[in-house]
Amino acid sequence: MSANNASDLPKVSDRLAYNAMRNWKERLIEALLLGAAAVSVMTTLGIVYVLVSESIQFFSNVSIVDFLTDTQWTPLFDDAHFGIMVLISGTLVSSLVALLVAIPMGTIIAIYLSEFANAKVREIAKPILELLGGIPTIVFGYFALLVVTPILQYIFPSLPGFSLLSAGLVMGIMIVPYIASLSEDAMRAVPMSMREGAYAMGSTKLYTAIHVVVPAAVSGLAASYILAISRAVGETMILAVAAGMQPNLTWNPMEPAATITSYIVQVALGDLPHGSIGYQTIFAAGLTLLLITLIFNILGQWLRAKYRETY
Amino acid sequence: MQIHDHPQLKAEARNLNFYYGEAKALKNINMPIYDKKVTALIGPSGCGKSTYLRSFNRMHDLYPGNRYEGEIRFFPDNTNLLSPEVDPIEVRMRVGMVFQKPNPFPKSIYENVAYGLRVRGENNRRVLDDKVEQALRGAAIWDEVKDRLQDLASNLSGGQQQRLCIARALATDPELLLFDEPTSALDPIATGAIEELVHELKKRVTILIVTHNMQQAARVSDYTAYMFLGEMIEFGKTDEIFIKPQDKRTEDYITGRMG
Amino acid sequence: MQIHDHPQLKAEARNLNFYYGEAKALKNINMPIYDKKVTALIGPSGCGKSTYLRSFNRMHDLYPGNRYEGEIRFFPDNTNLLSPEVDPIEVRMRVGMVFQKPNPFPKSIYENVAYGLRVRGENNRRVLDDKVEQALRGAAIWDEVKDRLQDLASNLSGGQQQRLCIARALATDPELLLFDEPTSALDPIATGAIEELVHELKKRVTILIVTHNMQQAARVSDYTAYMFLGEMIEFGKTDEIFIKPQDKRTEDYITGRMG
Amino acid sequence: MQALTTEQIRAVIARGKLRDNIFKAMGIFCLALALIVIVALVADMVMKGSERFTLDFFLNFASRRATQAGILSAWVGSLLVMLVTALAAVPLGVAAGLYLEEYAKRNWLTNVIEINISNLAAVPSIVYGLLALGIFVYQFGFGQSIMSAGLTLALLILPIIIVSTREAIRAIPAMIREGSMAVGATRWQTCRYHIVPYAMPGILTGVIIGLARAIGETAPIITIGALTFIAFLPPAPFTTLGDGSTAGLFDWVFAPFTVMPIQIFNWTSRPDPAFEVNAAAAGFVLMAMVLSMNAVAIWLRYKMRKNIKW
Amino acid sequence: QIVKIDGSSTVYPITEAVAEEFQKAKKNAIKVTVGISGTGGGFKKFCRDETDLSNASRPITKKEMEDCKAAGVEYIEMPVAFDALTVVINPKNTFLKEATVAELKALWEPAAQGKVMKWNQVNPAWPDAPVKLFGAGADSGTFEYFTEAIVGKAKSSRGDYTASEDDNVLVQGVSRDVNAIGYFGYAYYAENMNKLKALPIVPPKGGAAVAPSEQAVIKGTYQPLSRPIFVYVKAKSLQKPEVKEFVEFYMKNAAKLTKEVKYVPLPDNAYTGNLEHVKKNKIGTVFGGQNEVGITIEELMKREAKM
Ligand SMILES: Nc1ncnc2c1ncn2[C@@H]1O[C@H](COP(=O)(O)OP(=O)(O)OP(=O)(O)O)[C@@H](O)[C@H]1O
Ligand SMILES: Nc1ncnc2c1ncn2[C@@H]1O[C@H](COP(=O)(O)OP(=O)(O)OP(=O)(O)O)[C@@H](O)[C@H]1O
Ligand SMILES: [Mg+2]
Ligand SMILES: [Mg+2]
Ligand SMILES: O=P([O-])([O-])[O-]
Repeated sequence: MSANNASDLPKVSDRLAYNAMRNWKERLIEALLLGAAAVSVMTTLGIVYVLVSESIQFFSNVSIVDFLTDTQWTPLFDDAHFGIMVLISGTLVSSLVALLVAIPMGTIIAIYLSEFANAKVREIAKPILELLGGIPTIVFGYFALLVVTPILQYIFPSLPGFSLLSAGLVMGIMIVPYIASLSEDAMRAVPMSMREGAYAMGSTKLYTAIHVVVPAAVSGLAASYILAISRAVGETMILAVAAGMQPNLTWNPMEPAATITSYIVQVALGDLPHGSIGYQTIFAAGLTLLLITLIFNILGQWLRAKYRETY
Repeated sequence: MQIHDHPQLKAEARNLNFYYGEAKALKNINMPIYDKKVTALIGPSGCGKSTYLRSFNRMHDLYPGNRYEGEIRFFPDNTNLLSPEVDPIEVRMRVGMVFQKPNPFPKSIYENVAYGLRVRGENNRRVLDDKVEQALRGAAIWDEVKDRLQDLASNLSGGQQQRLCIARALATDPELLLFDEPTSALDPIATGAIEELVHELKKRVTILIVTHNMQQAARVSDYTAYMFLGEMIEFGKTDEIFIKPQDKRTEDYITGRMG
Repeated sequence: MQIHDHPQLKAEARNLNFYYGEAKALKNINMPIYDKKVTALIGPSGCGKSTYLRSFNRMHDLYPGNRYEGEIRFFPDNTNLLSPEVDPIEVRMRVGMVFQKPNPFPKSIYENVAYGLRVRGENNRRVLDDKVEQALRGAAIWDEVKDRLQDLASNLSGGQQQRLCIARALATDPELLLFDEPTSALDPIATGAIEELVHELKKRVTILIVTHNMQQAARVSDYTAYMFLGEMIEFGKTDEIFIKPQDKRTEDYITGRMG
Repeated sequence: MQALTTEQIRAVIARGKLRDNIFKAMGIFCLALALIVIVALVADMVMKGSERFTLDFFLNFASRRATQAGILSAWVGSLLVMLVTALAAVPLGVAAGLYLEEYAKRNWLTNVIEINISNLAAVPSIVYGLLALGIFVYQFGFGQSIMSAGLTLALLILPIIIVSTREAIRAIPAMIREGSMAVGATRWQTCRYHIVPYAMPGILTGVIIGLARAIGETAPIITIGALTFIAFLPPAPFTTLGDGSTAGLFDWVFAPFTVMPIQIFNWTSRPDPAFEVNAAAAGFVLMAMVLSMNAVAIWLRYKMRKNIKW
Repeated sequence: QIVKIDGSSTVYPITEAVAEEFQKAKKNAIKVTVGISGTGGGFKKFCRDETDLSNASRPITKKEMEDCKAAGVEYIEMPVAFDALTVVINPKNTFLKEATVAELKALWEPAAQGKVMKWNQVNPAWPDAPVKLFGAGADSGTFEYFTEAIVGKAKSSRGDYTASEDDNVLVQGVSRDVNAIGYFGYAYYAENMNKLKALPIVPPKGGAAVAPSEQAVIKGTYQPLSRPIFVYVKAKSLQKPEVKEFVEFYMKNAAKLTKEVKYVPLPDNAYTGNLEHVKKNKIGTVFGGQNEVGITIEELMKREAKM
């Protein structure tokens, strides 16, 4: 067996050398695909640019301290106040209500479909459920206002005609398929061997689902929750119609309130002269929302990385 | 098929047939499992070894379309494990299983072993601590993990994971323990440790083990059954089967002329 | 390690090391592959057989973090396959591979076999028809599938699928063919068919085959290499290795005292 | 160690099964609740809008008289906008998914892109409208056209398509990839012949969910300037226009338009309650459009899945 | 030949009706498009030279005038109808028969926020019941006009009320709560008389309370809540025959169509006056960038004539 020596330095035969043409083509394609992936980054940059450039003008008129600490939000009123906490509270409360509906309900449905229901029920129920995501949100808004609110008022007579509760509940229903569908996918991707191990120990279905399948699918569940949170925080029309559009610093879901998104849509489609400070508020509000969701997402990514299971 | 005279029965297959939907995977199997002995199942790939093994803890019930015919008598109760009146969960509580690929739960080492006890409603920390240690010792892995019981089980090496799965099965004191090719994914050293363990265990438990490795069957088992295309071709004391098989097909297989 | 004198070289591993990230999986391997011969790789699970085999067609390049050291000389080019100047795609065009589990593409039988040619830019229907037939004949499956070339490959039985994968590899006229436990998922009959095929093929192609089955190695190979824990322990003519292994570890493995 | 007695075991099992059954009931309840909401919404729209389900409703333009008002420009507009959206979002999303799964190395940059994509999913749709107004309408000079609207919605649903593409690609076993590369295919050939076709069912699901979201969007489209009253259709290719010239193949892309949700939005905010009937009927038509897109996709997916086994 | 119109949602129904009839009359030879992006959004496009006409529920502002000037856009202002902002209450409400501007001010002024929560705080004759307020969103012309007319200062309002861009949402709110009071455009009241009651307003100058109606607006007695609404026509566009034709058609048919969509038409001479301005190319606004309240048709006509 000959050792490496100077005489047979790496010498590449023609038949094994790189094919320049093919190599070039591959790189071009890779560059094109990278370009496609970059579109989403550029979209973000574009959004950040749009929001920041107008927000800079806004913050040259309104101090950032006021923006963060004032407890009133009346930017379009004669006596203008710019306390974003008012809108943040509405956004968080309505999202929380929605998620308190959507996460348990979606997760229960996902577990039920993946671990309990037979294949037929699953194959029929899933697409129908997914239809919920395709209903125009304005329809949901009126559903909340005209159907859900009266029902709720029957239960809580003190509930006003517009409330975060009613809008949040309906938003929760709307988000259910996001969680149910994606979580169900994640649970079904848990290898059967894991379940077999649990059943072989004598566990029941529910015990297996909760103690083995859910922990194993936790990263997929987290992904679906993150998407659901995103959707809840970004939802607009349901809140614009049913939550009352009242800038109201409250943590009580039984009250009407405005959210960042409903404020943005109201102003963007309204009567204000563009370029006025009132108009600029929507960019400052939008930027705030972007930062809030960014924090959620980084947190979520970190949690997912932490709990990602290897099996 | 040939039966010799032997000790007490733990279980017995009687005219057992099994169907995956339309496909018949087990054909009229009759076979005894003796108490506190190791019985090895050998045979070429696809002959039905796993299918047979998984009938003993009603694992096939998990999938739709599977069908049993015949009986598996279980002693001392003398009940038919496959009877629809028998609760598969109860069966699984008395029959443990270790799979070909180690499948620890995505939990800590401790919780993996305690799992079966929790399923049985045991939540007393002292009792759990005790039983977990016993089981880990029994599976010859205690020394390796005693300082990291709260670590994730998935961080263990393959061989350790497999021993952990054995500990998990042991913790609940099963009467019959099923092993489905427990060492096929393992390196020689881990394999050796597990074979030794099987030797230890048979003092307390009845063991049924599937292996594709004749040498392993010869080393660990008291009885050996040879299966072929869903049929039980031959069953007997391991020494006898390996030294003078009665059936031509068994002989071909053992001497490597086939499979 | 001991080398006998032999025919022409097709390839030769020289001081080959391989790392999965930090983990060293192959340790300084030196081994010749002789032209138009069958060389079997045996050894216990996890010893690095697949890792070694997959170095020959640069399969490890597909995953990040893998690293080669040393050389695999390929003849008649006398080029180091692992050199960064070598295009792995050109390598794979000349070195075919058949995997442990048959992995036909979810396309028609015809398209599965024609794929390698299409990848090379061949789209002439006449040429494709010819080569597909040749390859399917070469893989001894033509008669079984000639009337259903447009059927989905996944509807074939396991043994047929494996032969189809061999046809897929043959269609591009590889000079070296790598088999990674091609029969471990197959029943005895399908196994027999494939072993016969390997015999046929070596008239035209050099073959390197991994198997966990000593009997199979003995039946099909001209040369055998025994690996253990990432090292090449022994290499030689198959008859010699099986009859009088030089290394104690080889002997233990072959006689079933280990693994 | 003393084993539990048979009685004890049976008691434990009985308790476990009781919990199983309670959970099962909860599962059925939750599922039923969600399904009831859908059924209620659909039934409500059908009942309210039933008197408008005539051919005229589909063939008339908007009108101040509720009974004569129709959705012709709206449904044509929605379909065309969806066409542009799909043509832009699907290739882009699939290409981005391919890049991230098959080409990109795992490093901080891919992490940033990943966070970025899920963050985009939370941006309120109207902000996309504001972005598009600046970029597509003015910067690129597409004006207030089908093109601008289609591209805006394409950006909006891009995250959904990218995520579903990636999930679908991840489900393809490594052995398929290896099988392809082993005969000497390049990475791109492997993607083109295998990865994309086999991921198609999953990609389709994403496309459907995405288009369902896009077809119901109002706010961003209003921002970029969709019309509410438009009593003519975009020029069909090669037809003769009013001034005697002939429309080009792609003239419709730059035509003014309206879409279904805008028509619905407008009708729900009209003073005359008679328009509520129109809104309900149009809402049902919109859902039927979503459903038929879904049905086509479920069918396609079913057909494709049958042929993809490993 | 497309006539492009955009702007206010308030004016939209009128312009839509005109556009519909115009296209019919022209047998579709001329195309008209109408968008809704709000008065502000409409002016933005108008002053970017993108539209021919802009619907507006308030006069053009100073800022918008500058924008238009910068882009060289000149325009002719045309009032096309009157809207009567209507204060509505629940039909089951028995205690409210009429209200003075002062009472409404007490209810809506910023100082009332969080304080005036019961009816009897405004007027002791009214019951000790909670007040539920509904009103236009702070970004709308309606809000601006209402606050200026009632509170005395534009955009000066309490903030704790249910606001909506979509007036039907307000209709729902008021119709479901006995203690509710709200305001919006007359058309929404006119179409929902069975669910709502209009509150007669005592004019600031004194006299009997007046409920909103076509007659009252035309006579100028419904004060101070009637306001004119406008279209702005780009001077340059009028050189295009189709736009000119459309504007002529608009003014000829406005009276009839305005009534049909439940707004109050202007007297005929207002429409002929608008056409007169076209002829004489009288560009600019009579409001000087300021909104004004309580202006009657007569005053408006006078001012237009002076231009
Ligand atoms: N879920 C299933 N559905 C249908 N057929 C099955 C299924 N599982 C196994 N089979 C078939 O039943 C037969 C017996 O399979 P089994 O898994 O019991 O074989 P085995 O002896 O354990 O083989 P191996 O040594 O490869 O594990 C085989 O022909 C197999 O293809
Ligand atoms: N992708 C990987 N990353 C890290 N380690 C790996 C990887 N693949 C294999 N190994 C390790 O490398 C060693 C050699 O593995 P290899 O698959 O080559 O074994 P083998 O001889 O083919 O075994 P078998 O007979 O079970 O197929 C093993 O210890 C294995 O755990
Ligand atoms: Mg098996
Ligand atoms: Mg291997
Ligand atoms: O749309 P508006 O400008 O009339 O509120």
